Amino acid sequence: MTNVKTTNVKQLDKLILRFAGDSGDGMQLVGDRFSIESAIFGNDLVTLPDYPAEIRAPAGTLPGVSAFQIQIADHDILTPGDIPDALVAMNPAALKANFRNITSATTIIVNSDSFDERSLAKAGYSSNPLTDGSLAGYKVYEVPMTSLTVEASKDSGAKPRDAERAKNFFALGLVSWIYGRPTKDVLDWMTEHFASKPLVLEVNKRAFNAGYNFGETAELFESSYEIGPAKLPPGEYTQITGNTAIAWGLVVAADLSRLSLFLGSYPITPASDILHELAKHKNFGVRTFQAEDEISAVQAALGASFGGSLGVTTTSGPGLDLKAETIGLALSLELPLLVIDVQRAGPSTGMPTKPEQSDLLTACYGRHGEAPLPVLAAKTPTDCFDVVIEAVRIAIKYRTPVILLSDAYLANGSEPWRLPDLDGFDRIDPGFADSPNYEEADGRRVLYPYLRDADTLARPWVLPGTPGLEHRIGGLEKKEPSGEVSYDPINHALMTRIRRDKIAGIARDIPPVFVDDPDDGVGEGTQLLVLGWGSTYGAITTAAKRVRARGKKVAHAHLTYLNPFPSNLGDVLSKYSKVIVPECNLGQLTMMIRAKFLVDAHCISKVQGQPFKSSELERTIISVLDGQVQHGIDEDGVTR
Amino acid sequence: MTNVKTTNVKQLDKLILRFAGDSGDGMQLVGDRFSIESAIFGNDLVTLPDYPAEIRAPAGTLPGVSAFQIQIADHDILTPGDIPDALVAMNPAALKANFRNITSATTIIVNSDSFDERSLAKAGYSSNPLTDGSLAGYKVYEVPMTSLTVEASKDSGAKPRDAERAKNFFALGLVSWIYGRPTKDVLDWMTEHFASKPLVLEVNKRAFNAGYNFGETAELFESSYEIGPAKLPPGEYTQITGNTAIAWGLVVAADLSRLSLFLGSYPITPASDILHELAKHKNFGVRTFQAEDEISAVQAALGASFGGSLGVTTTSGPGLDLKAETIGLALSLELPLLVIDVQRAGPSTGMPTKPEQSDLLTACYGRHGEAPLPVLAAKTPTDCFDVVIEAVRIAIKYRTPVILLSDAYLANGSEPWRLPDLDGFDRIDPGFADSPNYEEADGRRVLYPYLRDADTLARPWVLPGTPGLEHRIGGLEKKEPSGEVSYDPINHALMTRIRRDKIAGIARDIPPVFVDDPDDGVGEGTQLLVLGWGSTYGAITTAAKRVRARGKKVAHAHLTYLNPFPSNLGDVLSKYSKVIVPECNLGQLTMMIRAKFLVDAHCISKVQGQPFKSSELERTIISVLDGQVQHGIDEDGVTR
Amino acid sequence: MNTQTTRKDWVSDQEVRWCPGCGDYSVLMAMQMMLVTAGATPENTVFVSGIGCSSRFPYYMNTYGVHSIHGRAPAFATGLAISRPDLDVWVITGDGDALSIGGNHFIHALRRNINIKILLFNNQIYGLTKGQYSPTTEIGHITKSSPYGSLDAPFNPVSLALGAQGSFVARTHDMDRQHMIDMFKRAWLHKGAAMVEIYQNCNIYNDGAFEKITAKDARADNLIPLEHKKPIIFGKEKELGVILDAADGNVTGGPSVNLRIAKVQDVGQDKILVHDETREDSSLAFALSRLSRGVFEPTPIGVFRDVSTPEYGAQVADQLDGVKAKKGTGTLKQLLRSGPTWTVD
Amino acid sequence: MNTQTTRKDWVSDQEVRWCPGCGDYSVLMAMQMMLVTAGATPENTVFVSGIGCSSRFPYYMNTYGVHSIHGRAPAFATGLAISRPDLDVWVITGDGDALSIGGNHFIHALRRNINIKILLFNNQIYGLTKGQYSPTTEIGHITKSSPYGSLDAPFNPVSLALGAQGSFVARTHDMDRQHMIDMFKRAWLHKGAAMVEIYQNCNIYNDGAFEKITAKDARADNLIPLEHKKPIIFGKEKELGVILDAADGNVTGGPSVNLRIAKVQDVGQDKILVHDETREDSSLAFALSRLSRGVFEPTPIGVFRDVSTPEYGAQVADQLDGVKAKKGTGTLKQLLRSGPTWTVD
Ligand SMILES: Cc1ncc(C[n+]2csc(CCOP(=O)(O)OP(=O)(O)O)c2C)c(N)n1
Ligand SMILES: Cc1ncc(C[n+]2csc(CCOP(=O)(O)OP(=O)(O)O)c2C)c(N)n1
Ligand code: SF4
Ligand code: SF4
Ligand SMILES: [Mg+2]
Ligand SMILES: [Mg+2]
Repeated sequence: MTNVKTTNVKQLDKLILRFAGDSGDGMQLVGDRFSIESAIFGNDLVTLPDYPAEIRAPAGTLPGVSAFQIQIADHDILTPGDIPDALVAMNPAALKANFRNITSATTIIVNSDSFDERSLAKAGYSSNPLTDGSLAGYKVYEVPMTSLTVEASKDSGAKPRDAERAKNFFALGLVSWIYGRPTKDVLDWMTEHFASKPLVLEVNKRAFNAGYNFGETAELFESSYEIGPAKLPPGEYTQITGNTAIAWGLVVAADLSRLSLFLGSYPITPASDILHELAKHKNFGVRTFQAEDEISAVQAALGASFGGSLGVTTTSGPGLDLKAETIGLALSLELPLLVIDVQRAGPSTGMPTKPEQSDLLTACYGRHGEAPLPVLAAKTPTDCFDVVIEAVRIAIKYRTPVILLSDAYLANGSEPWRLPDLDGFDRIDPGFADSPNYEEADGRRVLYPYLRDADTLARPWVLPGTPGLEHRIGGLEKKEPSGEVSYDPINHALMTRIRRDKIAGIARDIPPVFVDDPDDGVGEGTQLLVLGWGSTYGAITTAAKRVRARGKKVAHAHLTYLNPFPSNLGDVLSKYSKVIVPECNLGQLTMMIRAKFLVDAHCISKVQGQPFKSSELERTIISVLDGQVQHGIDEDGVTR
Repeated sequence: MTNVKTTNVKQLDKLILRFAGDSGDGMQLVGDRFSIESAIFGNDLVTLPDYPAEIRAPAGTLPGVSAFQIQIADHDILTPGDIPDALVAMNPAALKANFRNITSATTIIVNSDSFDERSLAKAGYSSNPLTDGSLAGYKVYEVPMTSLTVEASKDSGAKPRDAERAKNFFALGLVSWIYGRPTKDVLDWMTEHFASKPLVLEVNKRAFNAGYNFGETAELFESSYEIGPAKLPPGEYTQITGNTAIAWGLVVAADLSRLSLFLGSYPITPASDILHELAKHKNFGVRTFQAEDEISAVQAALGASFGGSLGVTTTSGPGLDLKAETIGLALSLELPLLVIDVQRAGPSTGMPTKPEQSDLLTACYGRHGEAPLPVLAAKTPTDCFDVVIEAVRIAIKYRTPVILLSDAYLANGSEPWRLPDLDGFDRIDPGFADSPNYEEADGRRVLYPYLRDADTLARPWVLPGTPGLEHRIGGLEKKEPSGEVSYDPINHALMTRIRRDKIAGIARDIPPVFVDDPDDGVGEGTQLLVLGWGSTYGAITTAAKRVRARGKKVAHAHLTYLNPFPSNLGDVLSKYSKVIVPECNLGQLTMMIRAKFLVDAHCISKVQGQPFKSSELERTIISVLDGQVQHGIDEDGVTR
Repeated sequence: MNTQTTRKDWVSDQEVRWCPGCGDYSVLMAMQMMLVTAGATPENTVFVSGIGCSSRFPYYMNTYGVHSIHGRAPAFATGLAISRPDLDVWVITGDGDALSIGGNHFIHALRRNINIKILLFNNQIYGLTKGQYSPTTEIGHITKSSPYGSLDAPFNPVSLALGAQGSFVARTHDMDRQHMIDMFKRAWLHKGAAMVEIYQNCNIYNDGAFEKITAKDARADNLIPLEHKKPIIFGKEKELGVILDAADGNVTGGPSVNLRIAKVQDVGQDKILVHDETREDSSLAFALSRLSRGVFEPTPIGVFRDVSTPEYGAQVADQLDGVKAKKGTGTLKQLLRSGPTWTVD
Repeated sequence: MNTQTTRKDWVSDQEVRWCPGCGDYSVLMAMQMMLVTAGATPENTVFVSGIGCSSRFPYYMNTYGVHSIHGRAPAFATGLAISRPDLDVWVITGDGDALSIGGNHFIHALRRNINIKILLFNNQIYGLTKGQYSPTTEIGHITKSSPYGSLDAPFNPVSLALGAQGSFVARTHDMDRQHMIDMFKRAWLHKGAAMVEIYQNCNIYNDGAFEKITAKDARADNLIPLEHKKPIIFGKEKELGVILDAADGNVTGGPSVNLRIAKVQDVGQDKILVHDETREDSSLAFALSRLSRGVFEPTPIGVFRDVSTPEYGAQVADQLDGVKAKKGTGTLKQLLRSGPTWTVD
């Protein structure tokens, strides 16, 4: 099957496509395939899986709907897009659940076979939206996908009930035709993936081809579309999710530091995939330990660090709570440790598969006592790779636990990634102590485990097994610099300040925050700074671009380092008369900024378990520039 | 023995006395007795026990020193005093460990028998301070307490080694004579306390009397002293520590709300005594459950709350970390729960017996997700009683977990307490739901567990066992107002804001913060506000009084409510050009104030595991008023 | 509500959201049926669960219910049961929830003999988090988190519960509704902590885990029913039985001493061990739990142990009453005067 | 340091801060003596502890040491032992530390057979927090937190460890240095998880807790020494022994079936059970742990179980090697190309 177009072909610069169906319908699978097709075709793209917490909620119900959104473009993009250009709805529930996300500009492609009375009722429709006029004004394509799929499988030997399950590939074939995707890679992948199940392979292939051909021949579609390849920097690319990027970054960081990687983890959505990915790479010497709980996971990682490994633990909010006491121990022991928190919507169990940025304050302050540590956040799926390496560098250099924040959006979202030149990364030197560092009054040379490097304030890291450097450390307060237990009041004050200063001093070792402000110094200068952190990066950048395209001025700065802040942040803030901070929480970075810099920063809040849309931010920025009261997206959403 | 004075008797308005000896020397015991003597005599007083974490560290060493400081006065006082007027040192280590706390104005009374070579060496003295001139300028009384005690026990039948152990009572007898204390109560208490051990009783009595008589007859002391009774409000008094006040407050709060009290707790210093005290009161129907860990303790308390009891859990820092996840569940379930954190010096195990105020931020923010809850702090040992009742009121009225912060200083410190008129307390109405609260479209009357009171936003609390109100709640996000599980984005945003607004709304239900500013509006008005919270109350109040006595103006406001803040706090802050915040941490309230009010508040920090001295604060306030750079006490302490 | 209930009275209005074919459905059904026959009342029944597929159970019961957090249900239930001895408190938990993160609360609830009934849905996998190995997964199992086979020796929940001194310990499976009903009823009747392990099929992530022993045609030869006061025999022809090997006089050491399976005809009917659930000494119950090395060879089901020992909540109540009787009910006036007092005029 | 050490080599420069008379001193001494005779090396030895009086132990050993947080030492040690199979990793813990807050890590470390040696200092009390009852305190004990007597049934650490499938389980006491040395040595030699319960006197908060069985003149009649391949006999005249009651043919039920103590002369020497530590089936070891109801009647000490099963850390290492052998050592180049890649020119 070649890519011959018999219909009118229109060029698009981008496409936002949303697949939606039942949890069991395989939407994530076809979304992934569509991404790969497009990536290999050369588009830039960003994906956003959006699935329920239940494994298979009852078929046909709203809670059971699983969706996958993807934006592909012929240019550099940073978000999965706001309003889908096309929605594929495999059943009434999928249509209903996603109706809030679309406008009349959205093309709707439905599996019309599934709009029977029972399914409509399950989705909570009292009448059929395809016929009751409620879709008037929408462009709707009704395609009997189930029956066409079954039809295609005739004589294949598959039972109709089994054949039906291939309807997601029918849908994929259809949209592949509509949007001019190459099909070879899908078919190759199928051949490999279903090699052991020839009948399934056959049925899926037939369904895919049937869908493709249906588009070609049905004369239902006025036109098909083409989205040309993006002009990306030359190089070798792969597609990667944030979770995979973290896993790979860890393997690379271990290599850069010549340490063994030890992951102690307890499964939790949306962090588990990091464990799964690392467990695959045993031939890299990676030890993954699935612990009995999060406390054991982080303790084991800390134990491994004590033994000279790169100790890492991965989790999400509820697990982070449980690790608090051990993180406090780690910073008292002053050992390297990396704690990765893939944030999800809270509080408590909350909405486990949905993203949120609401663990920032607990990452910074969620331990008893004065217990500061570095906190970093990744801003895109691919950025996870770089940030995790940076987090490891800091942990090792400063002998400290580091918290790295990701979230469900980065974790599961994917984008093309140009494979980095690994020689470009600096080695990370663990600098293990190999000899005593102190001479006692009586001339004995001994190890003082808390005698620090004058510059970094880091203490020696000693490999157990090294003769003559035996020492004992613990969570009780320690005498500076010998490390013995001490309850001396002045010593405690001193140690408390040293621990603070050590972390604060990292500000000297990190890059200044970059401000994206093309209008800096132009005319009256820019008045408004949008300050972001973490996964809002794509939406803010896109929104700022659009605002500027309207001839207005706005600056954007994005923080990777949440503690300590980059040393130029105060200066940056002082240059703008207005600062707004979009966050998927109720204003956590906002609070930290206000406290530290006494700047009247305002939070643009969205707490819906959904990332910001760039259009939302565009609207907000415009209204702030227009002098209107800024408010969060939620207020918007709730009241309209 | 009557209180006849043969020497010169001087009147004092106050006395600061410090007993110091080995952990095994019974210093806490005689400190307690001296307090009771003085309380019953009518003095106002405040005590400060100061003991090591080890049960019995090696005899004679510095880490083994246990001390007890008390201030008694003929007027209203609020702190155990700064620099002791008299130090009783039972051995060289006690002298050495406390030397930093005294000046040449301090009278030193030593047990000279203990200054032998071995003990001096153990304490780290290279020569005998009693003879090497290092105490020149100090008034030192050398009393051979051990030998006089043994002497006194002659013919009693006690072995000298056993008799020796009564030397603490010798010391008590001696200071009782010097400071004109009535002796009857001590002797009565002994008779009761040692009733079952007649020989011990005899030896202790003889030692006490010997000490008393030694003072009377030795002509060693130029004068004895009298500290007259304080003019306290009339009423019946007892002496009480903060931990006991919390325990009793809980029993009273349970009574006021007609609920059964359920304490789930896991032992931890310095909170354990609340468990011990409540365990005694089973005849009040108090259920104490010693759980396997802190997680189980708070879960059990929450389970009891679900069952309609007053669920309470008590802990200290490391335990608070462990409770974080459950506290998040409690606020998602919206059930009453009281979490009491008796703060100690951190991070990690830190200095377990020493006070600190460093759990404020984790109390406010130490949970994943947006998880706000009310936080209160007690300011004096007796205030613990009132605040715990208030915390219970809020927890019940708003169906929310509440965190109450105390600390090791309040927990173990004691002061006289006028027994309150219990009729003066308002009843607390749990207001259990007794019928459905919602009518479905089909006319069925049902319970919506998240249908809220319009005013408080509190949801119904239902007693299991009530027919027809069966319902299910959990940690997943809930649909407003039915309480069903919901992953709807807009609903999550709504619920998140409702949870926030419910807690924020408590500001309408709490008193405005009081400002102690006698010079408000006088002349140019007061420029400097000292803002405090928790156990710094006594030291700040005393310091402010002294500053004013010097003719300078200073205002003092003290926060009981840390979240939400009293509604007038912003106004109060705006009235002063300078705000300083003394805290036993690195600036936790300071940060919250700066973030919320954009006020350039500065922290006066002391992180020594020791409460502020009023003299330290007096000095600091003066230097701030004099326009000098303010800095924390630690910097002072470390550099001098 | 004190009248007889029907199953409908126990069914909540929430749509059940387990995967089609999940073993959890049959457990739910068995529980609802049991509660009807037992004469329990919805308003006095509370289901407390942790997190996991199985832990969604409370939503589907028209009783009081709490879906708490991962692993902590026994602790929550402990507070509830101690403070409300009038309620029937059930704990719903999975193999991960109960034995991984919640292992400590599990053993402590059993040790203390808290009056809660723990239903442990053992599917030998983490269902809700999409298929990692659990503390009961067999060695070598390939899962998402053990792509090269898991190395961890699995717990035997019955052995662990007996090691923790559980006063009631039983096992059943999701393919036999009547057996489940019987076990749940027995748990319900027991005063104190009861633990029922349920072999439950997760058809998505660990399908057929128990098939070798619970499939219709495998049962007779692979399930060893334990029945009080009855000889422990099984097999299609009841031809196999459990014997105490030492009965042959072999007490001089060697690995074979203790329980083993023998042909009845080889050893004689009178050598077959007669089951006694009520033995105070849990050693034989423990030995029965060690009889099978996993769910691939003959495995006992039924009540391993059911001994009557004082229930914790009742003892707490007794202690309160005892102290009240001795000291009189406390009054606040007394409380505030526990220490020395004095009067200032 | 590969030369023979002396005790001094194992003594750190820290002053020991236990109460005078505390049983911990003798454990410390026994450990130091054992390490000398065993030929261990300080630099390859790590002591990891939790929180409690006993957990101060690492400070006093001139080895690597970590005084971690309450209850979590086995988890810390697990990470250390898995990543550093070359080290001797000891866990020092108390009855509260190991069995109360740390119960879960304790049972999981045993189940997984992590190569750590757990010394459980059981003084049946919380020492460091000044005397509350612990999970091993006898029922009815009056403590700070149980002024009217504790209600909680105590764990038997040996039973619990066996329920968790510990591959090495032993018991000793602080009054018998040589026995301690023997047990520590055995633990040291064992590959995998070893648990040694030490009855330890806390002379401040629970003085004499074990006196009834460990006092010099009580031992012969109240300690039942378990020795491999030897008949289990004790008593001043070796007149008592442990028999398997079923050996008398009593298998028809009733509470008396199983182990019990009998007079040797009544039953005959040949009926006395011969101890076998190496039985794969832990049932008899478990039965031995249930023989005494508490430390007031004859109680077995010694090695209950010592079976050789694969050690976790070694298996992890083997799996890494296996995958490397099969797939080749991973290179970063390969890693980044795990998924489909394409080239943009
Ligand atoms: C503190 C915490 N850690 C991890 C999780 C993620 N989690 C939810 S359920 C579960 C395991 C479920 O397994 P199991 O208890 O066997 O229940 P099943 O789903 O198999 O019924 C895990 C790890 C969580 N919700 N909370
Ligand atoms: C998280 C936490 N909870 C509680 C404590 C307080 N704590 C310290 S040691 C201890 C118990 C000690 O008992 P055990 O383990 O038996 O040791 P022992 O002192 O008797 O040797 C407790 C409850 C703590 N340090 N950390
Ligand atoms: S994943 Fe498994 S256990 Fe969970 S609902 Fe589906 S079939 Fe049942
Ligand atoms: S309190 Fe007990 S266990 Fe702790 S050191 Fe003292 S005697 Fe030993
Ligand atoms: Mg499971
Ligand atoms: Mg103990």
